[in-house]
Amino acid sequence: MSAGAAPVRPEEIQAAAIAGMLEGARHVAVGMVSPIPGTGALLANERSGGATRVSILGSKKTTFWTNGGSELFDLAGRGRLDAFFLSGGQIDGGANVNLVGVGDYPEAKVRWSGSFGSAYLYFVVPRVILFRWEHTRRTLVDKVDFVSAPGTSEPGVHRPGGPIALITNLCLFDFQRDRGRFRLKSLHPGVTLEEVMDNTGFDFDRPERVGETPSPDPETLALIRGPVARRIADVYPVFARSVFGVEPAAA
Amino acid sequence: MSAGAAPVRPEEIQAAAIAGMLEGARHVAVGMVSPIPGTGALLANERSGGATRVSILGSKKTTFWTNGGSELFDLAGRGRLDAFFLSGGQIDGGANVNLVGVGDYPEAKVRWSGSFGSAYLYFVVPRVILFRWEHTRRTLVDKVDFVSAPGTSEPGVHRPGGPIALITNLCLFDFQRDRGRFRLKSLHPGVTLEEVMDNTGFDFDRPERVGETPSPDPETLALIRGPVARRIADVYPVFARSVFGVEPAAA
Amino acid sequence: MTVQQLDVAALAALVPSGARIGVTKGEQTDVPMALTLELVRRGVRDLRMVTIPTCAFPASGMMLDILVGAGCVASVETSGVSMSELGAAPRFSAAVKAGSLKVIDATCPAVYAALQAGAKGQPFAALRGLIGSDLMAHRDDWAVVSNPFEDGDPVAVLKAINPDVTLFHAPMADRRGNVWIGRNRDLLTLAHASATTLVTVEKIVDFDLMEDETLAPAVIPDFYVTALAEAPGACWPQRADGSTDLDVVRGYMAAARTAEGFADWLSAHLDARPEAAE
Amino acid sequence: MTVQQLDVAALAALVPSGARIGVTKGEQTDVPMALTLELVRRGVRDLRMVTIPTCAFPASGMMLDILVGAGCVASVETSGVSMSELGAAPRFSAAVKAGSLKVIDATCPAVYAALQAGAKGQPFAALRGLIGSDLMAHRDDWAVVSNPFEDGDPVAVLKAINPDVTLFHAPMADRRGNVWIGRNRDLLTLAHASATTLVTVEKIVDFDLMEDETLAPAVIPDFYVTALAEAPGACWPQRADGSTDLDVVRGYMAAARTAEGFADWLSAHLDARPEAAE
Repeated sequence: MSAGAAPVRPEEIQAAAIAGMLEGARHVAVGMVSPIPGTGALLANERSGGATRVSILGSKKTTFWTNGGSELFDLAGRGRLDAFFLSGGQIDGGANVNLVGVGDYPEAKVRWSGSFGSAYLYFVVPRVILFRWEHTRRTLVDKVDFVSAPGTSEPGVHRPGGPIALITNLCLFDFQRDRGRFRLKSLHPGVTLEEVMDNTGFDFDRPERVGETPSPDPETLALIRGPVARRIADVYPVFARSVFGVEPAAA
Repeated sequence: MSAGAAPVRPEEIQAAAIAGMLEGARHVAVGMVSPIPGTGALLANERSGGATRVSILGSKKTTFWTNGGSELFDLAGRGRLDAFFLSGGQIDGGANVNLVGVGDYPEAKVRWSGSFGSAYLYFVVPRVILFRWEHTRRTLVDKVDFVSAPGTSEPGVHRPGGPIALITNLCLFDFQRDRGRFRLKSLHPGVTLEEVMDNTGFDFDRPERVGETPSPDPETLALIRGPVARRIADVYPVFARSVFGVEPAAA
Repeated sequence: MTVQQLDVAALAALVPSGARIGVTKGEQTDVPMALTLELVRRGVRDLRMVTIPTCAFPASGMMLDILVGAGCVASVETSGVSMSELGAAPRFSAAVKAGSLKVIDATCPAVYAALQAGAKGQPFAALRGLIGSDLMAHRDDWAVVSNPFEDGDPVAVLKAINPDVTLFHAPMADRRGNVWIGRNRDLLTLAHASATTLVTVEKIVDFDLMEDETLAPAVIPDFYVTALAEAPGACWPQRADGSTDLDVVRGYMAAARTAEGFADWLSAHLDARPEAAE
Repeated sequence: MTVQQLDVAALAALVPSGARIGVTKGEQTDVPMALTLELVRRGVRDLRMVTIPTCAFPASGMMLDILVGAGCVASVETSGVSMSELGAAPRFSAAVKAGSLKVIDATCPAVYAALQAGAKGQPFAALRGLIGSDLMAHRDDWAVVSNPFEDGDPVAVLKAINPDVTLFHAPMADRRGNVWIGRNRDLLTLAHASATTLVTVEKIVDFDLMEDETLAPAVIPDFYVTALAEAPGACWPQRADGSTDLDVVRGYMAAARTAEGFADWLSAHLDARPEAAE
């Protein structure tokens, strides 16, 4: 292992930022095809000495369900799932997420796979972290064409959960539930405010001075490149090979 | 085996009458502590060449659930349970069943065990057979003190199921769902109409001529005393010993 | 994370007075008798028992009867309490007649439906039947609504059940705290629905139950288990093979016919620790 | 009673055009590909597919895509259709864009809740979330009601799902027709909810699965199974170990990019019977 030797990669900064938002969580679930959230969650697990449990969906080895596919949702309904990750074909400034398609539904200029668990988990999981690795005006829009899951709810609607942040390849936003708006929190190293403004289709708040998303310290980097990389390779071998140069352990 | 040798016993007549009401049933469930219904159901199973499945509750050997205690009720809710048996501390002329107690509820002069599944199964199982081996004015009453499960329902209430008959140690009643009343069908051998009238606390209809509950034919009796007796001994050893002189097979 | 392993007394110490307690029906080796006797020793009070859906097997009826007789119980929500073919539960019946015990009468499938809603974290469940039963009239946590998908179709809905604490005995657990329950699926639903789940097990095995694909389907994963104790025989008078020592139950019933007889039985058995005869 | 044992073609012959078909998500070895290809051979039409809750693993997405591409499907009720990390389902996407396929968009826990209500024979299920989603606006089998147990608390309720026919592959069955499903509990719920359940299995064993207390907890009892076929490899391109031959899926996706390529792939594979390569 050569932690610190290779330059820090964007995926490592993003994963570390994600792990920072998972502190104290008892149980974190990671959806399918989410290698960077998976890396962040496993980092949180390592840091917590195992106290933060991570279930990576679609991988029998990393889930612990014995009551069918509904168990994840039941666990969330019981308030026992503290964090989840959600992406979207479109995400708008109100944190509404569209996983269905572009066009005037049910007509579709583009059809995506579907809403999966979003319309439920977004309501009941306290810390939903949005992610989108293509930060453009095509993906981060003023208003989504279809609301798979709304960012906020009317008063009176049972909603212990919701979005807390949106992380992209350019920056990190906090979501302000009371205002129903994003607030720029930090720019990833090398990214300018103008770049973010130019590529964001929605209006957002920003502080006077915007900081930089911190790079992981050497200890964190060693964890990422060591045990975390080895574990993520079991689930996302292609990702682990290209980012960490790590191969999955023989099963 | 000596079918026909010993005189026919009342339990055998009652069980045969019960089996007659189970013809064509796909699945029959027998509640706890119900040896005569159990005997009747197993007779129906033997006669049907196994086509009529029998689940005797409280006995792992004779039930086939793999989804917990709710599976019986779910099966019934799906219309897949054709027949069930119900008794009651009190049963009234409207086929209302009381399994809770005597007195002005929640006060109780006598407290029974409780309503079990009655308030549901009575609604959804097409052939519910009521039984009570103490035919007195104490048990068969004009009006129950507490309705665990009502004999009939208002129009509009989803009710594919309900009572079809009441069998006692004296006689067999049919239940007329349209009229909400019992109708005497037959007297067990040796029982008089007066005896039934004297011991029944509710009003009931009766035909011009009341027949006798038939005794099982030799073939039926051979089934009861042979395979049925051996099987019932596994579940109700005390009953099987006293009625059939049969011991349970070594488990 | 590994589930805390305690002894039975320490496990029972996690049950506060006034808690809503879930117990299953005792069809298999699930009766938490050792825990029950510890609760009596501790003098826990005002328990609100919920039976899933009954305590009407000899050992489960006896367990509930002991808690009631010892004055630990404020209310019992149940579809049936008895010793099955052995007869009525003596202290339970006496307490109801004396008006000192509140019974919240239910029907089995309603308990299951409400518990399943609780296990999913949902507010209520719909159930056919019930309408016109006097059970309905006495439950403010049951209501009749109109089926929104069919005109003129009244449907009963039942408020979800979420016990504070669940207590049961199970055949085995592993060192992480995964618990194997065989076909007794009610235990899993109850653990999902409960805030705290306390388990005694016949034995603790040294391998990971979740790694064995024939055993894993019948496992309650460790994250539903608050704490457990290895306590062979803790389901006494049930035996590990699922049968019940009916002579023990008959002896109990004979004694418990009177309050004095019950008190004598209790003090003798609290001292003797018959549930821990290892 | 013993469940009918047929060959795959005879099993598929029990599926009528227009039927509402339940399929699971394909996480394990549950994809009924051999049955699917038989349905295509038979020219079944107007199927109303319900995915429990998605077909978004490579093999399950491919199975659904083939049915859609072959013109067997009128509608798909689903929370997600894709080939997972391999990309979008090509014939599905094309049919939606062309307006020739009706998609009834759902969300996973709503499918589960409605299916569980269906498995219990109940009219509807309550579920948190959903309110304010555009999914809700397009579903006349979902509604918002007032929680009768809490003032000012709107709750979504979902009409129960009861498929006409369920199709899946499972690891093993016994001669009576009991089917062992491992941890894939969705199959059991689906069998409970469906009028007809047709199963292909990797192997049929000679002992009674219900007699083995370690296997019994993961068994669908025979009385939920309409008919079955012993058909090793019938979950192709899934393998019996749960992995998937992704090269097969990639090959399919490359071909199915166009209608012509799909037609070629299909005729080649309908003849070759790759799903029955024993």
